[in-house]
Amino acid sequence: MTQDAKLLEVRDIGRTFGGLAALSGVSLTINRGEIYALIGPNGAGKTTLFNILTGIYKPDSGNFRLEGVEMAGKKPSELAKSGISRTFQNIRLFANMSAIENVMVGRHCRTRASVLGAILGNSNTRAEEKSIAEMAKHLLDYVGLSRHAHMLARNLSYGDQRRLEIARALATEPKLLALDEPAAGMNPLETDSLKRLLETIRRDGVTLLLIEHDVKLVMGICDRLAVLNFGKKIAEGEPSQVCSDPLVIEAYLGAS
Amino acid sequence: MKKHLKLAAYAALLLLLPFATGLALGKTWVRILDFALLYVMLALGLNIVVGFAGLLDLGYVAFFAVGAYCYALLASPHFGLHLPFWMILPIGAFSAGIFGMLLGAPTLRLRGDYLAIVTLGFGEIIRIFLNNLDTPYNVTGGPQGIDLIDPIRLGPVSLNQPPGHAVYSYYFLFLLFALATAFVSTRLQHSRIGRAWAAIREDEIAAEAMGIDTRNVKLLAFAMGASFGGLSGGLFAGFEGFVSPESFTLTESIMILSMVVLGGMGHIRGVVFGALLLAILPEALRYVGPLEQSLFGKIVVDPSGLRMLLFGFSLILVMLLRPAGLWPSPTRKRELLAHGETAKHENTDIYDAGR
Amino acid sequence: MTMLRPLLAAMAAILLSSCAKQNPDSEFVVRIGSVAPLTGPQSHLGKDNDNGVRLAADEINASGLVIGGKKMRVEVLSEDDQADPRTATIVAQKLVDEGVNGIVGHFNSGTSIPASRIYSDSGIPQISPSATATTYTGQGFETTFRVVTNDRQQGEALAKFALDTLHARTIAIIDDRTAYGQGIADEFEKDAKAGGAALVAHEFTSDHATDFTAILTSIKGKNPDLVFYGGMDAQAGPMMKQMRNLGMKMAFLGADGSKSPEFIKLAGTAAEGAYASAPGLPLDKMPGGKAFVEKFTAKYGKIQLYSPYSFDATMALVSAMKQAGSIDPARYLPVLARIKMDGVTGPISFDRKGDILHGAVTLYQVRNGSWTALP
Amino acid sequence: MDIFLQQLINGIVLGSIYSLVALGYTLVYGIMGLINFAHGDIVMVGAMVTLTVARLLSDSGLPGPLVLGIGMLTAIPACMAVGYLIERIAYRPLRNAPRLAPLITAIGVSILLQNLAMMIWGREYLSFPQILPTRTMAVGGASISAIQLLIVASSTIMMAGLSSLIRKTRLGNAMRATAQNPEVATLMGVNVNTIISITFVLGSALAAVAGMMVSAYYGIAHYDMGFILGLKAFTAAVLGGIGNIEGAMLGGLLLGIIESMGAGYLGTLTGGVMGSNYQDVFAFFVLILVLIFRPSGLLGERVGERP
Repeated sequence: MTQDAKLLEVRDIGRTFGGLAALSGVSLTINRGEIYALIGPNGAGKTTLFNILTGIYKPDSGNFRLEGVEMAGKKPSELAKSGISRTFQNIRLFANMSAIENVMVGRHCRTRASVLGAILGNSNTRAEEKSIAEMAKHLLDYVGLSRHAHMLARNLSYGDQRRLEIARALATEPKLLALDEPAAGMNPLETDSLKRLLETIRRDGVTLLLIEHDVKLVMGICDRLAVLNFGKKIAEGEPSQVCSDPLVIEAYLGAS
Repeated sequence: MKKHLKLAAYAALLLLLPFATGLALGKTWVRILDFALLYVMLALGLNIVVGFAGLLDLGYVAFFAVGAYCYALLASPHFGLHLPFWMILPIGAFSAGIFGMLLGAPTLRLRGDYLAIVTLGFGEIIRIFLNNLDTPYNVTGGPQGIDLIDPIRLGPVSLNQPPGHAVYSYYFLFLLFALATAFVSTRLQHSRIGRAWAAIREDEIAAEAMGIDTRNVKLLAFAMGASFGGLSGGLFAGFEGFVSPESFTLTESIMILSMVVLGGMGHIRGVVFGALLLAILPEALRYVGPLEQSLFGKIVVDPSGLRMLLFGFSLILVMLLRPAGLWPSPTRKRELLAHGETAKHENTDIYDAGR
Repeated sequence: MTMLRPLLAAMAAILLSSCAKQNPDSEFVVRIGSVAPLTGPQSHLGKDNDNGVRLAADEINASGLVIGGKKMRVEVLSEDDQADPRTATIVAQKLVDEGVNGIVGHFNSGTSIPASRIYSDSGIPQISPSATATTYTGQGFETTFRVVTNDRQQGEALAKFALDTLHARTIAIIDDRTAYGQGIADEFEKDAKAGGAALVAHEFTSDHATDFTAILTSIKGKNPDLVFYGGMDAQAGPMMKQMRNLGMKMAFLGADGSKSPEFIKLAGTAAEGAYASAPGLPLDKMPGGKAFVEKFTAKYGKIQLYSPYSFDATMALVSAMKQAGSIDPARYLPVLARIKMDGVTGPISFDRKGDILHGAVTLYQVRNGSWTALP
Repeated sequence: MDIFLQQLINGIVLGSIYSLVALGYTLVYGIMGLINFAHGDIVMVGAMVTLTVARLLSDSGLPGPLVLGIGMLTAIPACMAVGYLIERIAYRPLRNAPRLAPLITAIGVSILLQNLAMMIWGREYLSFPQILPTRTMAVGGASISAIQLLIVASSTIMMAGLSSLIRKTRLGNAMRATAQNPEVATLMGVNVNTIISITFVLGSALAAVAGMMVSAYYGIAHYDMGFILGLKAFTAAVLGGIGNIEGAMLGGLLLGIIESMGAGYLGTLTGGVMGSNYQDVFAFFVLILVLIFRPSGLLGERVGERP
């Protein structure tokens, strides 16, 4: 393990769809323990980059490393195992499993019980199962959902579903937690408590990457951010710096 | 204490059932019970694929066939091999599992409906091969099948002895296996693996993002389901003493699927109930023929047609009215009744490539 | 479980009523089980078999039956095996449960074989009127018999006809990959080859197929003197038609599965000149043929195929019982194995395996739209 | 050479039949994303109705083609009604249900249609009265009959007609919009329910024509004739690129030719190890290969997997 400050290094990522360049030459670095945000107008390539970092798309060019290990081209499940976990913009919970079961699924890649173990129910498996359940309970408590542990995910309120998705992602013990518009559709009250949750998560040692439209939330919470426009990175830095960048202002005004 | 009493009552019921049935209705019905237990195993196996993992398999009977032929080839005069059943059954289950993975591998990336067609085709392919592998070397006996298959023996005792009472001994053997299958199913469902299957059924992309290797987990579902099928195929061959490709048609696959759907996909008790119902009901329909004969003097509605009508209707009506089956599991019920996000119309670029 | 209750009640009611019927004088009743596919695609043939058994039973009862000094009555228990091997074992078990004294059936080889183990286990004699696969009697069971010539015997006769009468030197064979079609085709192939004919093609189809143009064209390219088809009429008819449409003028020979009025209907005008064999003598040449046809048609309409055989099988069972003076299978089985009697279809006696001795095979040709026996 | 030519003709005729049936699959799949398992059985209904009419009229002295025409005109509305009912009763209520549900009802409908047909028309193979001339023409040593030509011609015409219907008419526009995105189509004023019903009814009419052709050509009809035919046709549709009208035609022809050539030559090529006994397997092998290597089919662009 390097004690390098750099957690994720993205280099020269490019990706085209049917001849259209969605991303070209994007490079950025996320440091350990920070909250990093990715913003930009619609169609700027944020989601494409996000999907590449979580393994849904393969990049056409460029690569990215997590703790110095090459990650480009890996499957989503492998990325999750390596320590990149995510949430979805349009919540994708296992709707008909209970909240706690959702979180337990997140433990999959950190546990190892085999079919044989499951059938025999030996002491290792039982112990593991117990630890899965305990960890899941703990995480539900952590995001403030312990009251609803046995409710079906589909029956939770919108804000709670967002929290559950975060708890599920945390169950994979990520080094980098990638959140796709976590505040979308939330009222100010919910957004506020989300902000507190994200800060807690960061405090507990997880690096955060978020894509967000809510510029106010982003500016208020992130340590650094990058701005994408037309598939290119047009600015990167601390919120105050980026805010005053003329290119950024133009991109946002031009887009709206 | 109450739980123990209940358990004892169930055990007594299962132990006495064949004798009560034999006395009241004759050994025919004990034989029907025997087959019903085989169907319970088959339905539970298919339930792993369809109910747990949400993968529609229309060629499931192929695995039943693989198990049956394994037994037939390894314990009959056909090759002069006479291995004991405790060796053959695992071989049969294992081979069926391998076939399950072979089927699964090319279909992993496919959507549900493609998967259904491919599995259907796969079932037919297996049957056609069984039917034709008598040339150039006689491997499967071709359409003639394989006869004189050894009965199952426990040590020196053949279950076919004494001849008239085989149905009872097989009942207990099959019961044992069916209970084991149900037990294994239950354990699997409530394990890390079972949760992974459920996650895939619910949302494959989210499952993958949570670190579940969907490919392996799906293959595992195919393999597990198939090996249950192979196991019951082996038992079938030992019980019947004769196998031929005629026993492994698409109709059987559909019948097993109907059992799973009717009982309640993913709910073990429901599936067992569905299997028993659909294994026993058609036999009861057998009495409709003579009844019609005596009432109308002729067969008005062909009972075997009636049986298929029953399957057809049960598939449609259950899906329309009780999509979670007659005996649904509490969670699955809510899901299937629900309308919305899981089944967004996936748009298809249909007309013309050149638009 | 609540759904099952009315069902079980209904079943019990039916069972009780049937028990009530047979109880009073049960020791004076000879129960003959008659098994065939009474439903399903082969039901017309299965029904035909069943009617043969019923006609025999009626005749025996009308003339009075005395076995071992007691007046008796034959009762026929008909069962439907749906031509399905698994169902066959269930109905076999059912008949054994009901205490049948003998079995006439099953119709198909694929059902007769698995069922034979159950009858053999219970020591109940089984005579199939129509199962022709050699394996049926080759299992070593003492209780299995048949009154119809097997594939071996029929294949031999077919080959002899093809070589000696039709003078075919080059032969193409098609079979439908069913137990029946493949069985007869293989036996024919063996004997035809042994007789010196050259097999130029062996093609295959299925019992659901309707398009045979590809295999026929392939055969056309090899221009054999004769095309032999092992399979049923439903395929043979359209096949014949497509053959003629493709301009193939060689002779067409089928076995008993093709020799039906249905074949002529399906092939239309193309049927003219086709050959097929059938086990046994033609009805009008059978010793009791004329009388049988009259009686049968008066009661059940047209004879399909094997009803004379199921009639004879029933008669053979009952004669053996009469001679043994007992309806106990263990007592009359040895008598049945040695029986010598004249049936409608000819003399009935069995060889060591239970196959009919001196089974005749007759060849037919379609002439003026109907099957005509060749001398 | 004439044998090869004959096999090619056999393949094209068989393939045209597959194409005819495949058009129906592709049409319905294109709009609803549903494999209508019962489509093959609607073909069977078409065949049975035509056959019934033809039998009734066969002694009337009317010329053969006219009888066939009347049969077809009866079969088309009958099949349309069946198709409409199926869609209304078995599929529409499940439009928003999970994917598995309509697939399972589709299988149920297929079984139901077969068994109802069996009860109405019986279990026997029914022979189609010989009302068309059986005269054949010789083309370079191979023979081809009038009905074979008719089959090839009509499947081409149907494909062309369907293709221009979808490209050029208002209805076609609405269908394309529905296929693209039913919600947006609704916003644009398209009545999605009506469009889906029309699609179904249209597909069923095509099935009726296919049924008429098949039964007249082979001279035979049977209650379970539709299932295998449907499977093969579905394979053809997937091969060509499901949802693509021209693809259905191409896939059908290819599959027909593959089957004919396979049955005709595989035995010789493999020295008798594999021959025409595997004829029914070819389609499934083709299907599996296509799905592995080119899930979008030959003419399709979309990848046939979940996004």
